Amino acid sequence: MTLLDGLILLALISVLVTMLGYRLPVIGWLTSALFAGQLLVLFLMSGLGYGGDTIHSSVALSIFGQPLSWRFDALSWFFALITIGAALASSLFAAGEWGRQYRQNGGNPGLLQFSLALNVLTMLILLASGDLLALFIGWELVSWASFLLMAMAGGAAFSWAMRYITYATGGAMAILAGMGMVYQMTGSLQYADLMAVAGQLSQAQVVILSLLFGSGFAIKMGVLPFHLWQAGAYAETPGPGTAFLGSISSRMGLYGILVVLVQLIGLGRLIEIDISFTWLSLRDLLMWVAAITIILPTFTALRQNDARRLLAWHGVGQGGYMLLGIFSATALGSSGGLMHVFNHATYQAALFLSVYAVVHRTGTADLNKLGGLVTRMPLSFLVMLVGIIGLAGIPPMNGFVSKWLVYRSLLIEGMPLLFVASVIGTLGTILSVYKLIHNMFLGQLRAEHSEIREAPWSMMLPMLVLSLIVFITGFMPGLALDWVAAAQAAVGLPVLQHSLGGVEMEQGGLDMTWLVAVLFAGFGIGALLFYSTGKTRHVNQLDNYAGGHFLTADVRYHYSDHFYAGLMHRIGHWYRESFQWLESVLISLTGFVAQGASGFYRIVQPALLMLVVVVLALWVVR
Amino acid sequence: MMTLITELFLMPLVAFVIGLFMVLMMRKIGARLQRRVGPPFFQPLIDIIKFHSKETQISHGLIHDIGIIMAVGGYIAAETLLPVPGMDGIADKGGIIALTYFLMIPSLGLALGVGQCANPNGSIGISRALTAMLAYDIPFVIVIFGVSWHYGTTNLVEMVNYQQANGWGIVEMPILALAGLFTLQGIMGKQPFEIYVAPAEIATGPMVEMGGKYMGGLFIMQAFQFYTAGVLYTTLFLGGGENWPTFLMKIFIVVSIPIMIAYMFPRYRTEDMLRLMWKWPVIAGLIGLALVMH
Amino acid sequence: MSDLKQIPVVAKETGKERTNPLANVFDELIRFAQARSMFMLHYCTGCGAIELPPAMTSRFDMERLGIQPMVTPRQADILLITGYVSIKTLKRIILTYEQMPSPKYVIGICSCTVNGGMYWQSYATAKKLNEYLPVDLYIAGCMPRPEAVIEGLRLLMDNIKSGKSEPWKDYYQRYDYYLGNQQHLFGDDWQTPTDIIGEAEHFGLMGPETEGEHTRLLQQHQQPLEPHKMRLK
Amino acid sequence: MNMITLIVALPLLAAFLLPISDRALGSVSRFVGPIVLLMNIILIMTLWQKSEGAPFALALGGFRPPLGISFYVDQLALLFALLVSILALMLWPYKADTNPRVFGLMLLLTGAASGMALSGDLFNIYVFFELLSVASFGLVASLRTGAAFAATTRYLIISGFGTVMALTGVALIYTQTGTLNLAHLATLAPQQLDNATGLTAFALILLGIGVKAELFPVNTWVPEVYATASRRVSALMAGLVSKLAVLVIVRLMVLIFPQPEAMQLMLALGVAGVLIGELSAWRARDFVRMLSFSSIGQLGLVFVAFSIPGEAGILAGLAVALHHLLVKPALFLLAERWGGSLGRLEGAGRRSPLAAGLFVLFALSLVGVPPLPGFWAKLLTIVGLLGQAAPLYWFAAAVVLVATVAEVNYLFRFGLTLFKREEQSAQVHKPHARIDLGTVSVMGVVLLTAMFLIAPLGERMQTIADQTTDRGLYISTVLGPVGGAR
Repeated sequence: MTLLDGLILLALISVLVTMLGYRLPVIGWLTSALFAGQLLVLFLMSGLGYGGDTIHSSVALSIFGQPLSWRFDALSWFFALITIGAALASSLFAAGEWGRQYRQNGGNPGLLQFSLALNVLTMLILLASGDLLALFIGWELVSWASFLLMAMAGGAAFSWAMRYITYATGGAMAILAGMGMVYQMTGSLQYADLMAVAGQLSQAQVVILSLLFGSGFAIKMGVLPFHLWQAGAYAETPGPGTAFLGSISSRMGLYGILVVLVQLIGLGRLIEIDISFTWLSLRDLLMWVAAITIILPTFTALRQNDARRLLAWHGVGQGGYMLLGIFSATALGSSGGLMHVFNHATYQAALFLSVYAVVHRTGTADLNKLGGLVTRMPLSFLVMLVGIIGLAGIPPMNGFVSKWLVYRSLLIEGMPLLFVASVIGTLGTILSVYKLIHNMFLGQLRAEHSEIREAPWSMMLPMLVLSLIVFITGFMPGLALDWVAAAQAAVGLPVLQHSLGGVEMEQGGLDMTWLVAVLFAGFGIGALLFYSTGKTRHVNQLDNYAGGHFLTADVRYHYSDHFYAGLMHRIGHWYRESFQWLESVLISLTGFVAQGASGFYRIVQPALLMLVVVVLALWVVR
Repeated sequence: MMTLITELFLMPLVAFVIGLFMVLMMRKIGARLQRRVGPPFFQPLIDIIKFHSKETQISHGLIHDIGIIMAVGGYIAAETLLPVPGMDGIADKGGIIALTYFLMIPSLGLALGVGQCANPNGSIGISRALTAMLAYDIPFVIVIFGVSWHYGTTNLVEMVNYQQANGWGIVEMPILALAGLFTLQGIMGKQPFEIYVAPAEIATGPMVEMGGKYMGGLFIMQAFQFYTAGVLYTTLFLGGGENWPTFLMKIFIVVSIPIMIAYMFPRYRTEDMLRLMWKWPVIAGLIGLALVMH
Repeated sequence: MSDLKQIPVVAKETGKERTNPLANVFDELIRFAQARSMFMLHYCTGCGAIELPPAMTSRFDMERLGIQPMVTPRQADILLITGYVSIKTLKRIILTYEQMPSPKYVIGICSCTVNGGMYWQSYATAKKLNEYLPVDLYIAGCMPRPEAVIEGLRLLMDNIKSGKSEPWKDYYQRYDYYLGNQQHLFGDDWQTPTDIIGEAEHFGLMGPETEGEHTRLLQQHQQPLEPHKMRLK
Repeated sequence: MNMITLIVALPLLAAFLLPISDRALGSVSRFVGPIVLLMNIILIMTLWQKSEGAPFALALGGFRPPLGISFYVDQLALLFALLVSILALMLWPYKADTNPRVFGLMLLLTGAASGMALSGDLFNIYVFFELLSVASFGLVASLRTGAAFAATTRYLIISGFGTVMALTGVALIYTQTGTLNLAHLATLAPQQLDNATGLTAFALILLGIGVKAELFPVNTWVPEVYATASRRVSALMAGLVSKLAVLVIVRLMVLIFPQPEAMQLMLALGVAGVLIGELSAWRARDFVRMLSFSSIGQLGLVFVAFSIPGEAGILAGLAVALHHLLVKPALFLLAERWGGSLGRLEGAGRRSPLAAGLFVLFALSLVGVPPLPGFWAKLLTIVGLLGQAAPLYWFAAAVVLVATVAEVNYLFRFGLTLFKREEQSAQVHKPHARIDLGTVSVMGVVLLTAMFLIAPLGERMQTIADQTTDRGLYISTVLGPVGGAR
């Protein structure tokens, strides 16, 4: 039995324990402990993260003549680390008071823990897959496990989960078709065989394969034009589930893309293929898709009035950076893309958890019904602040480092428009996250929230740890870049030479350790200046300038709705909801055809039909 | 090492002093354009001292304080990323991209502080300021891309070296320089792009609840802001700092241009600013970029 | 109480006696800065406002004295009240004044602020501004010309420099008196969102007459306006 | 080996005797059927063990083929004969108030079905097919409601036409070759049936027998019949009867009509079936109708899978057919209590979680979620389809994949409806009968067992597929080595 077997066995045990003991009041703690155990096993395997040898599972099957095998390499380990970490944070968040309140409100925290454990198990199986068949099996398992998590809340979650699973099945079917083609080309579903023939495939074959696999995996990431399901489906999941899904679930699609498009087919093949009537290669096209995936969802997020939706839409948009980085196929860019997976998981989980901490206390995530909570939930505010700085990609948090790597590689590669597109995404993110933190934590505290308390420590702990990670990996990105470099080596991408502080390059590198140290020194001097002069007195929020108007507690003196009015004057009419329209047209068309199809069974006269059938059959046979 | 630490302390200090002169220059230029005498020589400093010597000051909470600390501290840190004659600081550790994002920290800090004030005028101001950032940063990053591509580096020190060896950037990429100048107007937040302040409408927006040392901090920040804008543009296009006299001349000239334009204009609405910024400087930037990259 | 000498002077606490010889220089510098950088909030209630633009613009140019217009009380040092003060307006003026950071100065321009001027017989006009606010300076006239305004500002400047212009402390130290007059005008349930007594306590500006019968009346019906302190529990 | 005739004879005999003996035996007659079926099962098992998987032929009455009537018993035939008995036993109308005539009809159906599986002679097949039809008419109408009669009438008319067409096809073959023994036909086919006439005959037989197999254009009876018949009968029809019809067609294709045109005709009809069936099911707002349409779509998939040339096709088809044979009856049994429009089923699953859980299990398998067996069936089909060069196959693969999306959508739309929190819903559904739920649970256990044993099962199916596609073996087994040598 190898360590990998041990890991998956432990994950399986977690699933069984949560399945059998879902009624236990301590199930949350138990699950957290089990996740911690999985994390421990993963640390025992940590040699992988620093360039160690692949660990194979001792389980191997052969079904219908197809060998199935499982193994862990550096990439799998990297993703597994994020997966289990996110699950541990979510599970811990749900274990204590959150779970109790959830149960009081008619929810089933045990089921949530079970879904989390199941998701982790399926993801580990996916990450461990050693051939295409195992990959597909893992993929489908992950899809359906996420479906369970998304649907478990009931109500509106059902329709979103339905939407998700419809898209996901479409994606899975595209992958299945791709697998069928691979089988037809190579006579096997082994990675090695596909890699061996990848060089000889015709261009048309490469295009079809990349589109099938690419779109199949991209659906899980919510890449345009398959993005409509994600935000709603994630937002409707019960709190910690959202954090888990938002931080890692959709990245499984990225894992698939990394394995199939990058490792097996090779980006080099994609770069060779030119698309007729354009200047683009297939790789460039995919990069543009990634860039549009950054922009449109980010600006959709800007319009959301629900904190959960807003963050979920950003999750879609951030996926674009990862793709953009990885498709750049350079050491810098791909390390940026890969590191962004880690970074995004950490800050997104922190953000979702802090939003749910607020929801836990106030009962709403509506950005127009909150405000001023910083005095009541300062730690949650701190977590969200760290999170939004990370999400917006501003130093000193880790999100900046990965985005910097992506920008830098675009700069070196000479892709100005993509560079601008990615910066536009970042700017949109800054706007949107400020709205988030302002409408929730800043501004006027509502009278009904004046007695609110900070979230309990069981919820604070994972949030604080996550935000600490966000900061530390921003301060010393080398910690995470080690793993990223190992993952790069595992999928055959050029490996990034890095230092603890970032990247040293002659043409302009990055040393976060210095930058952050100087930044905090600057803050220190600023604080010194500030606190050495003049005493201040903290006043009530109603002691405020209102043109001489007397503010009273019953008057709402707060700006939240239609936050970027000026911007929306300009770009508001650019939101055409074309994709929504396209989706509804597709549904209507299908409905129309289906109407005809079922009409066949309603109106056909049996005798006449048979006559027609006979005549037609004979005519065809002729 | 010691030199570096000395530089790290000296650079913000120099920036502050020069920034104060720039503020004075702005007010003087404004006064002269309006045929007034204008403020006395030490007026910017006196204002700051006055604000810091207020005896009763109100705070709206810890974040209000931290906002000002971040605004000032962030700029103090950012100044060490800008090479000046004889001092490179940590310019080689960040480069232009890091600097661009570094410059958002003070704004973010200010935005947080303003948010805690619980005054909708402030929030509106921030919303407009962020929108303005979205407006001018798009042409700005085009310029940054073109410049970095042209010099083959993001390291500001290298850029300066390149220009001192091969001639100024403004000669080699005049159109990008023009676009850069245009965006400078936005970056400095002067008229016609100061709808986010709009004193008569939203009572100076972000500054509405800022009194005493809070406002004093913002005055300091303004000095830094002018300095940063001038040095950045000079480093990108005007050959950076060879020696102090020419360097000072260059940065004061750079800053004076937007200021002179500013005092001749009323302000644009946010949406008009967006349209303007997304049209002309972007077109110019793209043309310049095409010329640089062709 | 229009005569400043009648105002009882609060003896400075002896413990705070400065021993550092540079301290006086420092104080001088601060007073100089305060005198040479006066940001004013002009509360334009009446016709006097029309004389301010010339004072600010190229003809007289206040800025060469370091005087600038500002728009919110938080940023301002001088409250310029330029005309008659109706009861309704007075409430806003008081609030605005209380929101300004000290040291702060009040200048009443035009006769109306001195004694009601031509609105003497009006039932809705507050006649003597210094009953409700500690006025530093009146600039009389109907209306005073810009030269007079500038002259008044210069006088204030000199007062500040020499440390004589401290009526803002009077507002804290004799708050009961001002509040009484305000209550007389606005009724017993008068209160502003600001908390003057708390402020005086916080900054050590309490005087013997800070609290009295009127402040007790205020405290009876005042809704507590405690600041929202950050708390973890 | 002659015991094999008993498999057919015993149920038939019991079926004819039962209505007569009913009065005399009283309630005992209710146990006759299950006992006969159990005997059948044991019989087949022992036979299988004895034959060790090797095929053997049996000439009835001692007339040697090609003259006499012959049975051909290979693993495929045995498998289906076994499944007939097992499924009939599972879906036996155990309800106390069942009309004894139904028992007779059930046994008749079983006997005829077993006969169809085992027959090695086209005419015999036709006869058993007719018998099967008659039995199914009776069963479908056994509820005796007006709607049931109307549906049966429709079914009758279409079936009648189908019979005529099949008979015409058989006649065409006979006129062309002068024989109806499959083995003999197999030897003659390459010379005499590889032409337009042969193809016509195939088309006619395909459509004729296809009526039972829910083949695309001749399946208009399906939704109404399944909606009106009792659920057990529907389950039997959808699960079993259709598969036997498919089995016959497959036998014919392997032995007599291996032309690509024949394959493609079947493929085209199968694709149309998938598309129309799944889309109609997507639109259906009633659980039973949804299942009926889904069944049409699934049968289309079976045809698509079987139309892949060679062993891969047989393997894939077999996998899909067996899987459907297990899943669809289970779903129909669940529909026993979950009739009516979807909206009225809100929260039904919360009251009977076991039933809802089973539904989810079967639905997951039906849409092909790995590692459930349905996935392997779908995988084999897709890989097989994409392995073909003809564009029609690729199109078929695309259709199957797209149809899967629709399938997921409608199945889980229903599945989630079951779990909705009902709001003072007046619709209190009766819980499932214990016997129904028990049967479905057993099926669920079988499904899960199959999931774990998929590797050995796959090997077993591979050997069956090998055997089935081996024409030479068939000919030599039936006609002896001499007759087989061409």
